[in-house]
Amino acid sequence: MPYYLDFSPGMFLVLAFAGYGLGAVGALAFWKHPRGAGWWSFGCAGLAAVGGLLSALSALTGAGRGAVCQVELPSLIAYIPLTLRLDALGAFFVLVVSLLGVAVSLYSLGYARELEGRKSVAALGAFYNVMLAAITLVFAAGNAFLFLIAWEVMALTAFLLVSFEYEKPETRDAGVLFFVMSHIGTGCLILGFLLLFQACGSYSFADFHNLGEKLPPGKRDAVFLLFLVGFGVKAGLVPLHIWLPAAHPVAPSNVSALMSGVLIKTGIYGMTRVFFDFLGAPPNWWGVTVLAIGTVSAVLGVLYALMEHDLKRLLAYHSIENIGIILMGLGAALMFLHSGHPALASLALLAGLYHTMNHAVFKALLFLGAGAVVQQTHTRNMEDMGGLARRMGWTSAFFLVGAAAISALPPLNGFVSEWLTYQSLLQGFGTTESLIRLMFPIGGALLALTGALAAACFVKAFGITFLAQPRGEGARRAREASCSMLLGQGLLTAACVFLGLCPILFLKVLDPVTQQLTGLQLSGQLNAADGLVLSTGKPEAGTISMAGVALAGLGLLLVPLVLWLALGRRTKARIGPTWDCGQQGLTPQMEYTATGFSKPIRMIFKALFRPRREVQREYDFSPFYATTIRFESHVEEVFQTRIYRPLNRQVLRLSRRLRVLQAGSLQAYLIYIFITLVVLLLFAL
Amino acid sequence: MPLLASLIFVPAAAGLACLPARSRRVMAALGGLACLATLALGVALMGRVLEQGVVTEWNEFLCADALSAWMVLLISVVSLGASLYAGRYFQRDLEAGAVTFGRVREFFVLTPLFQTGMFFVVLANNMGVMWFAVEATALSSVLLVALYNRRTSLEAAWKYIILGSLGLALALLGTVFLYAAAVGPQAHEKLPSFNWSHLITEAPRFDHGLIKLSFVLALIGYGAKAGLAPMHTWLPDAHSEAPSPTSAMLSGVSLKVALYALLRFHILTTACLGSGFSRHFLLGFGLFSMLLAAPFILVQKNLKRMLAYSSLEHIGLICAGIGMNTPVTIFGALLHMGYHALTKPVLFFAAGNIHQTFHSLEFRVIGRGVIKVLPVTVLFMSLAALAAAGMPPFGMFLSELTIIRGGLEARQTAVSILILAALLASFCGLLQQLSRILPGAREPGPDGGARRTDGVLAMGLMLGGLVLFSIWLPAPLYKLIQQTALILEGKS
Amino acid sequence: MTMNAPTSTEIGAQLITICAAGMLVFQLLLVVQRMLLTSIRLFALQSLLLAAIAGIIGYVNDAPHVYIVAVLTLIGKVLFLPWLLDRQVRRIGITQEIKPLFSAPTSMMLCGGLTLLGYVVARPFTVLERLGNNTLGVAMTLVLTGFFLMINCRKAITQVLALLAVENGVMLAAVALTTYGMPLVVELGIFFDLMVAVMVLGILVYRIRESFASMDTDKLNQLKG
Amino acid sequence: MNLNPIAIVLQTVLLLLLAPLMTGLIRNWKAKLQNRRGPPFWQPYLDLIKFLRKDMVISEHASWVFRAAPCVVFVSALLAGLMTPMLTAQAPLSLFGGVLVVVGLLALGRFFLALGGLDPGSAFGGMGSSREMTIAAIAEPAMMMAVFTVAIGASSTDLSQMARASLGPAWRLFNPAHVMAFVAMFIVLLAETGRIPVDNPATHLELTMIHEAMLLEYSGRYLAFMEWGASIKQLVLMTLLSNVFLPIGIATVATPAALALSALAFMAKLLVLAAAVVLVETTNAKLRLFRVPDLLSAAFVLATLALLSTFLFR
Repeated sequence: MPYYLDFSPGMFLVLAFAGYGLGAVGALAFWKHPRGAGWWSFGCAGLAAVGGLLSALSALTGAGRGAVCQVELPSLIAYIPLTLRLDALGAFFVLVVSLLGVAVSLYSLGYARELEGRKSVAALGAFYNVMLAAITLVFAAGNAFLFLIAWEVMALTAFLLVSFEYEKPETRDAGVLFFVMSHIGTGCLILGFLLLFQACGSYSFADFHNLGEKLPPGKRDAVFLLFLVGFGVKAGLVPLHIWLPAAHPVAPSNVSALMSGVLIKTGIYGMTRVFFDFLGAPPNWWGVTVLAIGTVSAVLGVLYALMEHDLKRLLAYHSIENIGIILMGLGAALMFLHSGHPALASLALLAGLYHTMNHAVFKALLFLGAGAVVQQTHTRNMEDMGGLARRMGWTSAFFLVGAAAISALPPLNGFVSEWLTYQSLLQGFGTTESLIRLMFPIGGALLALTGALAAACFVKAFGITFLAQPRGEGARRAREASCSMLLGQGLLTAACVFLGLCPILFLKVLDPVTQQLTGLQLSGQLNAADGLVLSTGKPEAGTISMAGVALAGLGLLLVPLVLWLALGRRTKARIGPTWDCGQQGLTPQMEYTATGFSKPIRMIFKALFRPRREVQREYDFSPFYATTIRFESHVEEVFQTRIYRPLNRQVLRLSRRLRVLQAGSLQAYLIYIFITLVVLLLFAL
Repeated sequence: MPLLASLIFVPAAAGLACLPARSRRVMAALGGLACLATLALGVALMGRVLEQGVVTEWNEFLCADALSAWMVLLISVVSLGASLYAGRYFQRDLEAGAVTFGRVREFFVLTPLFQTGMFFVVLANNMGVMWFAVEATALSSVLLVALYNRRTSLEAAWKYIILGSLGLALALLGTVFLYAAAVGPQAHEKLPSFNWSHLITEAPRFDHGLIKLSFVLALIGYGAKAGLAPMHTWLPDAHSEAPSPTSAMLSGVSLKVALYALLRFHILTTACLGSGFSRHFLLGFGLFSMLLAAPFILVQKNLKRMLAYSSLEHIGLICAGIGMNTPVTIFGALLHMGYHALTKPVLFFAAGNIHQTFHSLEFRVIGRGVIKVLPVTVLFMSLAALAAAGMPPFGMFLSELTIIRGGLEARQTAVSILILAALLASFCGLLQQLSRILPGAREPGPDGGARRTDGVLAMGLMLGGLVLFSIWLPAPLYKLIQQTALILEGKS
Repeated sequence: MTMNAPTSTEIGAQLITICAAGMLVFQLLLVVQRMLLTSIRLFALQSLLLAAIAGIIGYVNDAPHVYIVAVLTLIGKVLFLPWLLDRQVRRIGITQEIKPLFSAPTSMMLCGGLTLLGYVVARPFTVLERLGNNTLGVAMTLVLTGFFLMINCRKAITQVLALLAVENGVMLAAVALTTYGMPLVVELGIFFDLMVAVMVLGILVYRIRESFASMDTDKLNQLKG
Repeated sequence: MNLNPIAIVLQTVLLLLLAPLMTGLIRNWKAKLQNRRGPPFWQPYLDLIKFLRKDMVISEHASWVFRAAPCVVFVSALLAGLMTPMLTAQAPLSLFGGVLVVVGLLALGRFFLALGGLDPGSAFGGMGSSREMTIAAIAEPAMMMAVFTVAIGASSTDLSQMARASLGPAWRLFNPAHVMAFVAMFIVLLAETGRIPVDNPATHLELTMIHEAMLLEYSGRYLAFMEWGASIKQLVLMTLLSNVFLPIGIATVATPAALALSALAFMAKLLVLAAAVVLVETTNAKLRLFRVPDLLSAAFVLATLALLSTFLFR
């Protein structure tokens, strides 16, 4: 299909790539003018993202929805066709990335101002554009070659962006860890794709469709595992997640937002693509594995998040949690496909994809908020923050919406997708007679645990960061973020609310995706009453209407209003000091800390965290009147200390041992050759 | 115009013309011009080969087919880069008093001779002549390795010459056996010719036992020169101690030229035996080299040695790719040869700048934050390192993928997985090591050492070429590589 | 062997066998020898035998260009190189190889094994030999033991000598396996290469002695890992 | 849309009025059981009116979150109440959400309650928030499991539907699954409403209070809304227990007779539940904070057993 000015998804997509390209090149052209570089690159990125948005929306809605849009770009290397192929699944993910692209680019316009003179805005802008383009290309690639190239370019730019503040050793290590893990994942992907290629002799995704049925079972399982690991690394599944909490926090915050929002979603995209599109009818254990890993990731992710007092690390751990929740949906969908319940599978898939969108929106929102906070306070340590709600009112409000959404509180979007997940798990209980079905309610219970812990975590994150008195100088001096930064956050906040209140509208957009993957369109069935009430397909099985809840809540505000008018109209509010037990006023040191806040959880899950604490007191007369107390508390990251570090040590030790081979002695070298010679001579006889 | 002869004479003349030269500038200019000329000749040769298939001159003494033409292109490109870089490099060395003018002249005389030797290797029709051309490259390069006359460089040179000469003695024995195999049991008269063009037509009639022996000896002999493990032990020493332009030449093409000689034996052996005898050896040694290189990269303490091990890795990959012996893998391996030739010199040039600025190649001594002192160098180095590690959009990603893909296509799954694993491991090593020195905070040091723009031309040219050919493989080049692959498959 | 071979061929064959055996003997002596000057003489004698073999082949086969090889060997390996090495050794003033890797008895035993290996490798091809019996075996043995000599000794000069001994083995294989020797251009190339190689080695030995005040290659072990 | 405005208003009023009554009753009975006179059971009404009329002192460190919290707590509890069936099986707002939304709304209230506790910057508030969120987090799986048991039986998460489905022949109410789920849910009720083995609603002892600690800085009408919200939440949870796990007598049709019967049954069940709470509160001591997980995990195990028994003892 040619890509003239026909207002097709393909045209918008090509325009989007052109926009990102212009943004990247232009940013470099403005190397010496950071202001110009910022405006140009983020402006271009924003416009290009709008192009991507249009492309995705026109592919998913309107007359030709669900049609596969294919664009052949001219390729300069004979054996690599540059095929863009936007089907419904790809278009949905392009929608995710483009939506975030618009908001984050808007935010970056203001965010980059602060970097001027300190870091190269041009480099940031250029890499930012390339990363967005690469992520979009990952979703729009039509063959494995192009996909892998886009995948690696994405990893590369993400690495460069993570290493943006390369002066800090922490950043450097995080970048390397990210890149190494990512590359190992890519290795698995390469192998997986090549195994698929081996089976059909083509790289085209169109030819991979349902290819799994032609593979022998053993190989098919191998492909499944390879892709699970390969995409799992990028998605941050436990235990492949260790790069994520290291890398996301150190990147510039707009990049963190994109990384947590969409970069890790490329893993979800890949799994959905491969498991549902390529591999055909799944055996039961695939779904069980995915569901189990998802559940474990969700619980462990949120537990580790609770232990963090680095605001951005905390958010990064929450990404692991949410990826787990998404995978619970996907895993359940796989299990339903196996047991022959396509409608349920579609529901579970919808839950997963909906949560993908939601997580992208609220996590980006939270990272943008955290970015604004970090920019003002110059620290990521929550223990030095506080009191920001009074200083950064809008940012705190936006962050609060994000926090409520990620904690799955009604009436926001996080609740809707988790509700869908619960529903699919509940209904899944009846799909099979085997004991495996216990996984569904247990998964649901753990999902509830996850949600409640997430709420605890965000009470901590919001409460310690934004409420009470400032604990540090940076927080004391904080000012409201700039206008464009607020606009970017506001856009995402609006998206959070919209996705919560009007799920049916969004589910309509998802229809072509489920049509493609399971052959069913659900939005009609899920629509219970005029588009505002969402059901699970059977209205008697439960309905929700977040719009209704919100409206009813607003209506019920009448009750306090009436009570106030009736009884307390003449009351006055006086500002006074907080009760300080008769001391000389409260100081910030007396406030509850983030570490203190999560201590009960730390003690309850002692077995997992293996907390260590060191207390040193110095006192003059009595140990009860210490002059100084130093308190240190550590939580062990089990996967690092028990798996990765020993592994790393072993590899290094083995490598050092091998160095003996090259000990500098010419005699030894001659002996190597001599032995080779003798062996080969005997061999050649 | 006698293309082949000029290819040999132009650099030789440039080298000899440097003998009486008094000025470094003049010598550098001469070298550069000669390289430009050979590059032009190489391109012309490519056209001629594509047109005629085989080009011969001097009564078939010189002969070039697609494989030779491909090698000629690589040699000229890397030499051009090295000569562009060498001028300023030695100026800095002279300023720092690291070398005397006599030594610099030695470099500018020997490098073109080294180049001549390599051209001779790939253009010689006679297998015996090819042998002594390889020996000539070894002898000219060993003095280059010893140029700094430091203790360590003498040690490296000594190891290089001893292991190299011994290897070449074995290769000579292999050549002798090849001759004997060609003569066969019946003939009592002289072999009509020991020329490649003759041998390849007669190959199926060779004595099987002798050709096997001959290949094995050539494998060890030329393999030692090509740096295949376990004969590679000289390689990190020589690469790390030589002046950076020489390191670039050694790693960029010299290894491949030796491999070329080995491949000629491989083709003959395969043509004679018609079985996988030689390819399995290539595959085995290639894989072994790759797997051995990875841990050494991971715990290496010296920048240039690490780069040398990376070369070992790449040579291993090329060898394994050819050893897998499917059209796709051979194509990938040849492509990889080209991309590696464009990439590795950039790394060595950057390492040269770093060496001259920090007066050491030890990671520990260099410390972190090189980017603050040499931003441009670090930019090029990072890009080249990413390319060498196999990241897209650089071409090595494609060539590596092609090789693995070919392997899987031909059901050599285990081998492909091993290759992939080794590549992953070396990627991790390279990234981990370079991240120790390149990023980080540091105060810009005192003046001296490389300036910001030093070597930009050479590095930019090579890297630009890499990027260009990564995204655009011109049709003639593509055809040339395909024809070369056909030769290696034994189907030409 | 043709049935109606002229007598000169048979005589030639026997002479060649004897000379080859002599070369082997000199090689073994070289392995156990510690005095550098003696080693150089032994090498000269071995080369002389090689030249003789080349001469005999030239005569028997009436191949004038093999004479050239013989003459070149005579001039280069019997006269020039020994003189050059001799001068080096005298200049440096070290005359003894110290503590080789293996003791003399072990060396001899290992060399015996290598001889066996050489013959095993050469056995399938003895039918191909034009003149002499088992010359190819001797050649292989020379290569292998030369290699062993290189491993065994630690002085730079001895290593050069070992390299040359390996080269002798290769040349012997060349004349043993081919009626007329290699093409002349190859032979000439090899010869000049050898000369240049020894020159380069000489330069290096000189420089090493300058820097290290020794020609003990054990000291060359700074480059590791 | 089957939204009945009259039902909504009626149930709102019922919730508002009944909630302080339950709190007062429990307090009064508890005092009686402890041989004290105790406040009269209508004391909470008087308190609320008093609070509403009083001036407020607001902490100087507090932000807008502090002011928003009482409204959110109050409204979310009311909303949750409107989704639970009280007198008729058909809850007024059941279209807007079932048990999951109720749980979500309670979580929303708790979220803001905890934030309100943190905002003034007092250490007590922080401590209370921390403990409240912790206990809620570990109570949540047990609650969800218990809910699932009933929901799976009814194959619906709609509370009205669940009540109707449980409303079968009387013997089905006493199947082991429901009994165990009921007990689990009762433990969760104790935890969620801050009752004795978990929290002591009567104490203002600094280190043991949880819920009270968060309210420490609230005064005047904000305190009224907070307290009222807490009462409503307690009522909602008790209603859940009585009407979903034990829906005897609930009206399935809106005839006056059925409604009257339903009201009687509902009150009776609430009183029994309140009595049970009082009994537990007087006979037990408060658990140490780190022992609470044991209790709640027992609830979780019970709920899991309940679920297992739905298909093991069929």
